[in-house]
Amino acid sequence: MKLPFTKVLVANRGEIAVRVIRACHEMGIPTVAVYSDADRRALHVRFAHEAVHIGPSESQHSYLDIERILDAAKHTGAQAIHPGYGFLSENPRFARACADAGIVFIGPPPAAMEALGDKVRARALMQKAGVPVVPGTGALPENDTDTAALALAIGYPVLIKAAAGGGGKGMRVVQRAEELPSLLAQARGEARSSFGDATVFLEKFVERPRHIEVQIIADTRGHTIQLGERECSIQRRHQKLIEESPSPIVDPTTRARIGALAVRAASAAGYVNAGTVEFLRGADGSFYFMEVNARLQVEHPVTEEVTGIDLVKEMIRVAAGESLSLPQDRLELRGHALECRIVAEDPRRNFMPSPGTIRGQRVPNGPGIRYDGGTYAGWTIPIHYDPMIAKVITHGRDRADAIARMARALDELRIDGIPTSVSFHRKVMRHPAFIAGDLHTGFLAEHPDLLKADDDPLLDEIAVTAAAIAHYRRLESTAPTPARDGRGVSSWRHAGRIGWRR
Amino acid sequence: MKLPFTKVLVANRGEIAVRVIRACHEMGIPTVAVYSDADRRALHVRFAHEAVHIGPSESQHSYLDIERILDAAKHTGAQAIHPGYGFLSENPRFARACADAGIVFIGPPPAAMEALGDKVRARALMQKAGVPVVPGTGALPENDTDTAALALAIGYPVLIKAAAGGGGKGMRVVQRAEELPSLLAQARGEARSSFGDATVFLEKFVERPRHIEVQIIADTRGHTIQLGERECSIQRRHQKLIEESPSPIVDPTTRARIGALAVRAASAAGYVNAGTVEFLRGADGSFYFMEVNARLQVEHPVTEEVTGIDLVKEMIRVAAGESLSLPQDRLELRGHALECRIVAEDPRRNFMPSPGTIRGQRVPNGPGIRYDGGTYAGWTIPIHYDPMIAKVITHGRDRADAIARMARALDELRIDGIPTSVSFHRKVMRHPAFIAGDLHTGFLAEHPDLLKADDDPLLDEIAVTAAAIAHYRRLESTAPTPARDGRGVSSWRHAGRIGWRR
Amino acid sequence: MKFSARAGSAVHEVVVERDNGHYVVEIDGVRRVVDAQKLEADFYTILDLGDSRSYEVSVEPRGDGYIVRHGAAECEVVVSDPSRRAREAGPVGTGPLTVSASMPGKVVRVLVVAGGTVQAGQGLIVVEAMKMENEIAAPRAGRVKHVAVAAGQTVESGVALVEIE
Amino acid sequence: MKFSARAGSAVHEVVVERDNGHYVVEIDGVRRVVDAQKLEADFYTILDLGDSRSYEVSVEPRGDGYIVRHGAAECEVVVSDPSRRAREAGPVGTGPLTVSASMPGKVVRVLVVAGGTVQAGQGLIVVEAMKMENEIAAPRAGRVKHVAVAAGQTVESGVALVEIE
Repeated sequence: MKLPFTKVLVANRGEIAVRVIRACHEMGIPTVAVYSDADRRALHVRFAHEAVHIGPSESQHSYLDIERILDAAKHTGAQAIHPGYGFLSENPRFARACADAGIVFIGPPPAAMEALGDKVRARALMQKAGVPVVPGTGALPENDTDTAALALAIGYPVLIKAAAGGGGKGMRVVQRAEELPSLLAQARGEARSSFGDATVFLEKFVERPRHIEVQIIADTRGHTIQLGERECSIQRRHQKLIEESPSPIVDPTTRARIGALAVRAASAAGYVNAGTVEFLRGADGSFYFMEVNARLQVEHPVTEEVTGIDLVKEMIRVAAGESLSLPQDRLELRGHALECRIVAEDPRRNFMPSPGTIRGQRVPNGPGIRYDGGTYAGWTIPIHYDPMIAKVITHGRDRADAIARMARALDELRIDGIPTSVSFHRKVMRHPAFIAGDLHTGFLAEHPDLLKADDDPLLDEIAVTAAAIAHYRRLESTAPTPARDGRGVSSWRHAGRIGWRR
Repeated sequence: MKLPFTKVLVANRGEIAVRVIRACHEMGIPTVAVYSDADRRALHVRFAHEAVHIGPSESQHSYLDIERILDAAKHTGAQAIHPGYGFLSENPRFARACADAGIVFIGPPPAAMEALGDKVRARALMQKAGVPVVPGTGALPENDTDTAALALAIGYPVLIKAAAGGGGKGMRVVQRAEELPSLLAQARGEARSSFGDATVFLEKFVERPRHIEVQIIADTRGHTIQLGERECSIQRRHQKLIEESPSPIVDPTTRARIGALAVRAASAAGYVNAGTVEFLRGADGSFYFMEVNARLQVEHPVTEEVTGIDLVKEMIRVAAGESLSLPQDRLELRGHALECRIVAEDPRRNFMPSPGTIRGQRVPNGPGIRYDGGTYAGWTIPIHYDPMIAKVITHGRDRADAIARMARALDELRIDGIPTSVSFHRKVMRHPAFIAGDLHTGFLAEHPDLLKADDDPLLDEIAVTAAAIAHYRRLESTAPTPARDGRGVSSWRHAGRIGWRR
Repeated sequence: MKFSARAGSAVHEVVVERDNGHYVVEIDGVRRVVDAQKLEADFYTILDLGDSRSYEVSVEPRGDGYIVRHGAAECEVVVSDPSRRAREAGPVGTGPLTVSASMPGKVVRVLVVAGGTVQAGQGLIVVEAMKMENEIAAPRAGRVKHVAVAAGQTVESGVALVEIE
Repeated sequence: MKFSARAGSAVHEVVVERDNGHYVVEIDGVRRVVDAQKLEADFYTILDLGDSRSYEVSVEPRGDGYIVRHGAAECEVVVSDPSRRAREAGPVGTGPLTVSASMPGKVVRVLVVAGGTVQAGQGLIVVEAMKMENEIAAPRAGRVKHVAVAAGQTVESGVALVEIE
């Protein structure tokens, strides 16, 4: 069997680097890891066949340093580079630099990345291709009568947004035509005071939007297929926390329709390799193009579970010039998959980052559980990188089964030594609105109790009993007792944290 | 949602007890574990909601003690008992005792267990139901001419077996009619000297047989379905070591045919709940009934992976009187699944049992990997029970993909402190005959190199480097060096194994 | 051994003794005999010998108490024993106030100088970890006596950053 | 530090030194600089700083050497250093011979009595573990001086069972 590449360098770290290395090893392809000062003992370094140091812990001088990474590839003779997600994965300059160095970049062509990376260009491209975008205007005229006509054409509710804006400043939701003039004035005033520019524009306000995205993959021979959708509506500060496939709201007809839109979007951009077309779905059932993520997504495993396709292997084959391994009509979806992103953030302290040393770790196992992680007991999570440390993925016969498995998996998962989001995820799994599939991107804002770190009252008696025993043992071990061997209490017993030695 | 049972007791230990507990917890059913002296800290005790001590380490006084187990069930108010495999799982007396105590036994009815447990009765039952059994005779007449006619009717090659026999004594393979008289005389002589009884009989000799079995499940409402086959031809001393589904030799037509035979066999015995119909497949493509395993099999996960059905959950629902969750025509098989049974046996010492303390453990993760285990770092594997400690299961798009994933998973798996079969399994995964699917129950006898614990020459330089460093560190730590803190070498450093403390 | 334990809003009176390899734990007068075995640092398997309940718990010391985790659920238990209560009864809130880092990270900006005055809630130091900036504010008004860190420096959680008097 | 290491049938001359936090390992004259970091007891991550190879190894002491595992592959390395060679050069094979348990288990049958004579290969003790019986045989002929165990007793691997003289 001919290998797609004789050696692949993985230009990333953490769980995604491990994920890519696993795919390469299953294909028989030797791998090269790169690492910063903080990552000498990282799991991706340990799993790869070769590892090259590329600089200090700060990512701009290591994982974002194009020169160092290309040097590592040349030094080790890697034929191709997989960028993972984040870091250089959507950087067309990096993709071009790879090509210039004669190294295959496992991802889309730079031109497609550029066309899709610029939101304004992407929106225009999609409109031209007949992919619906959120209806909106350019900068509004001074004349409010003209604006009223534009708003009416879009259809209420509409959203006023500041052209120079961000962070919600100068943003207003207009429910009815009567409200328009005064809210327009407010928005302009706020935009002027915030950005020194009163220019505003209108956009259709999508109510209770759901984040639904379609996975696509294209080969260099003109085939593009879609692999079903994922719903990623459970977000906090625009960070996805829980994803699933299929979406509980998407039926086969809708799936075919948005799948076709996604394929059209990808084709319009000359897209090759794996990518994701993100849509916003309004409460009225309409879908609007948001953007294309021109890379492997964090949440790709849920698609892998329901389709049975290994996306990373498919990416590698396509990058080597092979055809897609299946035509669209052979795609079959089975069951339902969920993913929880475990982050090193403290739910007791408003999700503040909680890097530190993992003292003990137990990963969930058994039927229907997949764990993609980058940590181990003894590993110190660096302060320099993303707080996501692992993904728990479950696959079941239906959504209820996948949720039940996730609840069970989260109960088995143990990460001791640092606070993590596990207790948050566990609460979501038993929340009636989540179980009902009543999702939208404002879900956590609507259910703020989920973000609070209440002590679990079910646990009360267990917790007091356990704490009491631990406390007893601690006091017992610090109490000056006559030593049994007659040598007295030896001094080393008092070094370090007494009674809590490992 | 109504629970099938309000509480389930698991009358087993190790990985299968953990497996059953996981299914119950996913269904929301509280669980009770039972444990012997050796198992207070066992994983199944830790995972269950309740745990009851049932006696000393020897299984005849604990896991095989019907009274103690029923007492535990009554004491905790368990409504049903899942027996796992082994121990009391195929004991009709236990099933009856459960019924008498008003507790549901999650398994087949005692009458079916009895009919199938007796090999002679089972053979007769199957012949009557039209399920092919290995053709054979009763005790042979004294007259060799009559015997020759019987042999011809069966068809050469035939096997002469001692009626009182076992262990190969008095057994002869007869390839041609000319050989019959002399081999018959030899066999009779050996039977007489070994067992004091010269009676022999003939059976069709199945050449290069493959062990292929069909998973069935039946509900109490008259539905019986088959869930495809498993091949378990990789055996050592009649112990299965590697299993897979589907069998590389079974095509859809054959699958339908043997599936129908299995359903017929189950129905003939009045079978309810999950069971396995084992067949021997000859090199000529014929299938012969061997026996029915009236319980959950060790290798059930490969069926779960390709069918997407959780067999344990299905068993529990059926035992509670529910219908099967799917009709035969909705069964779909996807991809290929493999299982390696990891045993605590030392390949360097002819697979001698190697119970002991697991010092470090790392379980494989990532796409397509399932790990069903009963151990953890720090756990001491008792000397009293089966050497199987875990099962690594992989699922891939096809057989080659499942093998590649298994090889990768075995490379990630780490069980330190005791010798295990992992290196043996790893060698099988790269063996050309295994990869070609050229399997039969004599596979390991045909490839004895696989059972030898050769040092891996690929590893030579790595091994010497690593051993050299470890040795250097050991010598360094034992050398009397001036202590840096000026207090001299403190005495505690010399307690225990120096330089190798945990 | 006697102490009080607060879980959530409830405070419980607890008595713990060892008996024959087991622990006798009395909580608000309800007595239980449990078999608690340590599997790893801060991680136990516990069997209630009365009602057969089995549970795994991790009991991590944090601050004045313990974070107890059972499955994915967690609960903070604050324990007070006589000696701790005695210590706590001592003088507090006098003298200069030290503001510490609430998470490990890198100091990206120092917003005050020694000698300057600050209002309660005013930002003192910005620490970054995992691509998130966290501004550490003055808990009360006062004069900055000492700034212990400089921009670019890496700090551990709990390290003193600024002293206010 | 110098010693010889046997892996499979080959014996290698090895020199190990520490240098600047790394190890310089010379095997049969080929010199490599490696960064070896201990992650757990007997478990290392090793980076070859010359050719960038990265590998994890567990190095478990067993008998005179080490069982080295890298992934699922394993290899036994027997190490001899000058002091050990000196010890090994001492008198061996004289005096009474102690037969030990080759696996942990339970003694199910004792086949000999003190004072009896045995032939080489004759069964002495049957030990059972994990439902498998293992007969321990006399490595040479002689007289049974002492039987150290009785049926029903549990033994660890390496424990003396029978002494033959």
